[in-house]
Amino acid sequence: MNSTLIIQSLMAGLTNSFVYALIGIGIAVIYRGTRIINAMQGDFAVIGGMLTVFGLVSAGLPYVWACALGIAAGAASGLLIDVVCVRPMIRRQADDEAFLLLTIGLAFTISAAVLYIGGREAHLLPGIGGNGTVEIAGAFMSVHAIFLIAISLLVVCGLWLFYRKTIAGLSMIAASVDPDGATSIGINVARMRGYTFVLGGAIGALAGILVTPLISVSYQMGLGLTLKGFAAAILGGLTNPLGAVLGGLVIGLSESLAVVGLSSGYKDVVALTIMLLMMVLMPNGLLGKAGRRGG
Amino acid sequence: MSLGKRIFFGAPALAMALIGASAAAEPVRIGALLSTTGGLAGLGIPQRDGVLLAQKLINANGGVGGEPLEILMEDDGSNPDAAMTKVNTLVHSQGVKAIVGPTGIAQTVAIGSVTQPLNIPVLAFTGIGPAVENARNCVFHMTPAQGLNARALLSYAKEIGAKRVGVLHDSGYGQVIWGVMSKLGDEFGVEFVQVEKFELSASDATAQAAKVKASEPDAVIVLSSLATPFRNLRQVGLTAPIISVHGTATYEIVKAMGDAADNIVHAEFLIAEDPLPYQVEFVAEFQKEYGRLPKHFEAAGYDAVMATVAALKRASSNAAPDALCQEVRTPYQGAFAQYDFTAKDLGGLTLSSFSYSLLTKGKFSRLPFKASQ
Amino acid sequence: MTKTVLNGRLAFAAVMLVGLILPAVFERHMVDLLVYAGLYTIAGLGVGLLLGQCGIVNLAQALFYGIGAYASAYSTVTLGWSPWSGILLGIAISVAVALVIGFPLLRLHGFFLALATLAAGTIGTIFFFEWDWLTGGTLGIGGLPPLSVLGFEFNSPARFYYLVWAVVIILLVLSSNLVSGRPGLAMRALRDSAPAAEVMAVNIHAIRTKIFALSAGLGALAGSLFAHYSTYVSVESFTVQRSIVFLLIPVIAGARSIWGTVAGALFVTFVPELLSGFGDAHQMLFGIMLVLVVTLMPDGLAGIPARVARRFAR
Amino acid sequence: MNTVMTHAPVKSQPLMALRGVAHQFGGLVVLRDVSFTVSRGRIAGLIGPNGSGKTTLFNIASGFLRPANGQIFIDGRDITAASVQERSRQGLIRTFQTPKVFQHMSVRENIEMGLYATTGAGFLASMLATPGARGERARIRRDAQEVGERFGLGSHLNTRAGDLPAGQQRIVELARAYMTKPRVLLLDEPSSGLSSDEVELLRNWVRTLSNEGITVLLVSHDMGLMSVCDTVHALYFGKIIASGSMAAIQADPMVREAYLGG
Repeated sequence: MNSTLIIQSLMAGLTNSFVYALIGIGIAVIYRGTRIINAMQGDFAVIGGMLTVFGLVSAGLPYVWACALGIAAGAASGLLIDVVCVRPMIRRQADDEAFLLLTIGLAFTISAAVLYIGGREAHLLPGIGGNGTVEIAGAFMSVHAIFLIAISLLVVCGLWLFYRKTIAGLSMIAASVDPDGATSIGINVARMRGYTFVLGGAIGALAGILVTPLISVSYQMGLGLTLKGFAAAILGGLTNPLGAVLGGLVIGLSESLAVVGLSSGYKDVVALTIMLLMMVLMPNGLLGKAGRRGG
Repeated sequence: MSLGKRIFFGAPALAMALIGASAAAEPVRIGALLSTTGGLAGLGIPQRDGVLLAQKLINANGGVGGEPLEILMEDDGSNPDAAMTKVNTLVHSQGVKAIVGPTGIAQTVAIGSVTQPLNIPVLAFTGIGPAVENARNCVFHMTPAQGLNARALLSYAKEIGAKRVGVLHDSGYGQVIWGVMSKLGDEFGVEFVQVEKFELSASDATAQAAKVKASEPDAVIVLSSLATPFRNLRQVGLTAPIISVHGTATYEIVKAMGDAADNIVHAEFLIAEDPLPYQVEFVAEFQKEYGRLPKHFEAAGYDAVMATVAALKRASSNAAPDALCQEVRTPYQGAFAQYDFTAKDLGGLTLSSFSYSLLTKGKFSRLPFKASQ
Repeated sequence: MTKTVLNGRLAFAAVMLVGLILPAVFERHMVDLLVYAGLYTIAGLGVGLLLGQCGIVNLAQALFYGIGAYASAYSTVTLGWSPWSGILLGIAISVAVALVIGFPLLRLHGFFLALATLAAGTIGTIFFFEWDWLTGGTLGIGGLPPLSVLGFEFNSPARFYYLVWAVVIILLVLSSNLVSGRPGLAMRALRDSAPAAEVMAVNIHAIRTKIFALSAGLGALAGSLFAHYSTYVSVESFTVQRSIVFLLIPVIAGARSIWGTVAGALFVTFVPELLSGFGDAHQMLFGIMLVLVVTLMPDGLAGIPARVARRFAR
Repeated sequence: MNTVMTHAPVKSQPLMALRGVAHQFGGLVVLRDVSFTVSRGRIAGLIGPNGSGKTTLFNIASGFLRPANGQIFIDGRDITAASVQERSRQGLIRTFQTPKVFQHMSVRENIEMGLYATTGAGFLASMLATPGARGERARIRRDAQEVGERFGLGSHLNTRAGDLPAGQQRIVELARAYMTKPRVLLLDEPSSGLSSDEVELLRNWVRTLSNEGITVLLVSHDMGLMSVCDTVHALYFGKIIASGSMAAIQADPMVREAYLGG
């Protein structure tokens, strides 16, 4: 074991951290806006990645437009799910469990639909800034990974501003924290929930587009992404996008150190055990914010 | 009522027309149990293509002694439980004479407990596995045993003078091969300087790849059926040669490797760009039927049906299963390689069965090297 | 009142009679599927007790199913014990594991508990994979002996059918007793209102932990029976996907219904088989059916009679 | 064990006592040094404007909240650290502001739950339906039937409790609490959402229960209902500012000030 190896592992871990964080951010956004845990957030990523591949390769669109198509597809799926499934269930006041079962069922369905329509192959996208790598202290990091980290941070900043400074952002929070109160001051709660799903879907799709050049996109990768993203979000206190980044870093870095120090087969055991310990011992997340138990 | 999925090409009518049969010919039934969905579908689907091609050609040329060949196609979803259920259906309800498949090792081990007591021949797309299989003399193996795969890879490492070798393997297929390879280092003068495993479901193995790279190996052997490790090895800047087992020598996986695919060496069997004389006919027929080049999994599927039919033709049409099993047990020249089903490993492949290919821009080209015992 | 009771008994007797003759009239493949439906009823019953009576979503049942199967496989094939002791060992280990992980995790609720069980199940699958000295890893363990009672071997689907469904009926009766008895009352009470149940002196954490252990024991029993039926076990059978299938059984059936579990188990074994005729589309169709059930039928299949009755009453 | 009460003559010994109870949320002090006692079989009331600390005090008394300071006694025993279930076994039972009936259970089953603490059939006995478990269950059903009929729920015993109107749900909750044979009954805003007829019925029930020897602590805004109390304590900003009969309290200038000013 040498220092180059540790640096290399940390950089691999750093990249993974932001992948988990991006999924976690989407989960946090949807939980914050609807009090629903979305077990198909990883499948928004699959939709976004697949549609971008379709736009770029099959439809021959320029890269930017293909990405726009992917993000639009994620947003549209979010809206569709809200209108078709969530709305009727809210109307009959379904339990927490029912929403979880719904999103698990949707994850299963979307994965199967992508398999049916798009096939079982894994697809790659060219990286942003090309497929090159940069060398840092003898270790390598792809240029795209640096873009991924930068864009993730931009998303977090954007969300921070959105939720604090814009009417829409504030209304979306109000609608979930106190639906009756929000209604009484003229906020359309159902519409805000729709916006939340659109936002969550778009962030999920963006995550998918950003990870595809690194790990490729295929129909069955959704659930795995969701679980790691959820771990990141939980560590961050579940409603806080910045917290999800912090959570992602803890999960991603401890995983990569587990590979160096332990057998790599137990990588996920380490990540998930951290998540379980956090849930039991620090139920409000690393940042200690409230609003963890709600539902 | 059978709920199973049946694929039955409209060939019997054609076959009857060709041979001018007067009596309604009772089809000869064999089962094909493949993993066409689930984790092994990347292997099962090409095997199915080969199986269907063989069936079509056989029925176009008079079937099995005048009777059409019917293949009952079942998918085990890459799941050994499902394989057990399906094999029971094929054997007990459908009365198939032989089984082509399964795709996976676990499935092969599982169904052997059903077919062996009945002496029903099974032509599996796996190498001989755990000890229990040694006694199963009607389960034949269309692909090399793990020890042979390991030797083929190490032969090439030795050839290029690699002394320090890194290994990156997945937790499924790769782990099984590594189990055998780990004991062969001394025999080939190779030291395994770093061995790393990643989960079958992993979408990223960069950390493991980094660990392998950090050991500064002369060459890296990859044991996997996934594209992920190749991409990751290149991402961490590995420049040493990569030697890979035949599982990743398919156009589909190579495509998923992206830029990383260049300069990977595979120890494999069918280089369709430059086929060996005994492979030319199969490659031509396949290309005519499907409009693309086959790899060895398609060839194995084709060979399994052809070898079964050859045995059926030698046995009488109502031969008992053990007689048919006896007829399969013979040397057979396939498109995959020269088989010898009388061999102790029930497949008879040897180091000289292997060809070595180099990948350049998604195309395989033949390397001059040939391994010998 | 008495007439409906009589009708109910007659219907029950008729179903039993049909059940008795099924293996004689069905082909082997169907009997095989019915055996799996029986095994899934047992495992799904555990998940259903948690979901329907306590409101707990358990996504770790495949872990316990696996513990049962591997305990049976290892103790009979490697250690040479009798199959029945393997089954007991599997149940004992499962219950112990359930108590150890359930004690801390069952303080969580709702989504969080569900995802915690998902994580626990995923960790379990990794251990099944990594501990290949015990589980045989990818290759699995083969050659399990069939179960036998007084020299009578349950070595064909038809024979095993009677065994597994006898076990199912016993377990369903026991579970119905439990649910209509004092503990069942407490479970349903805490599901409806935990604070009010606490006021009635219900120890919420203790009762949730007990039912989790019971569910794990049922999972292990199903796993052991599966191992002896299939005579072969490998890690593929104990993945998170299998846990999701187990969870779907009570969801489809209507989680509160004990006897409905049978309908749920028949659904998850037969419907994919029927849909498999659609080729690659079948998984998608199955998924859409699930989403429709969750979205439109909160009480699952068990809710259909009530719905029909309501429609006619109008 | 506790010697604080021993000086009091047995006959008028308070069944429930709060001593110096104080609480704060973060920096916000919601209760300061609240003490009062309730004698056996008596009805005590708590009134106060919103934010006066009634609900906090009620939650502390019923065990849903631990006080920062002070102690709570039942029959001379310190129960400050006891959990809700332990308090329940001690005979301290509460109801909720929005009635918490077990919605998916029948009215009869709701009432049956009242005997949970004093019955014993466990998992195994219930699964096997042992004679003991069955006998116990039959007794529970009989008792529940009796209590249900007594509370006028006889025709609703097989109805799902969640399907009843709010007023009836209150009665179910009360019947369930009565079934436990409580020593102290804590009623949280029991009249909210009730019609005036129903409030009158409730008032009679509270009186009847008290006559049977049950000690009652009542929190309500409803002055009509509060007139049933033997003693009323007025809370204002976390302090008791007056105690006495309802009439006396209503005449108290400080209370009038608090209500009009608050």
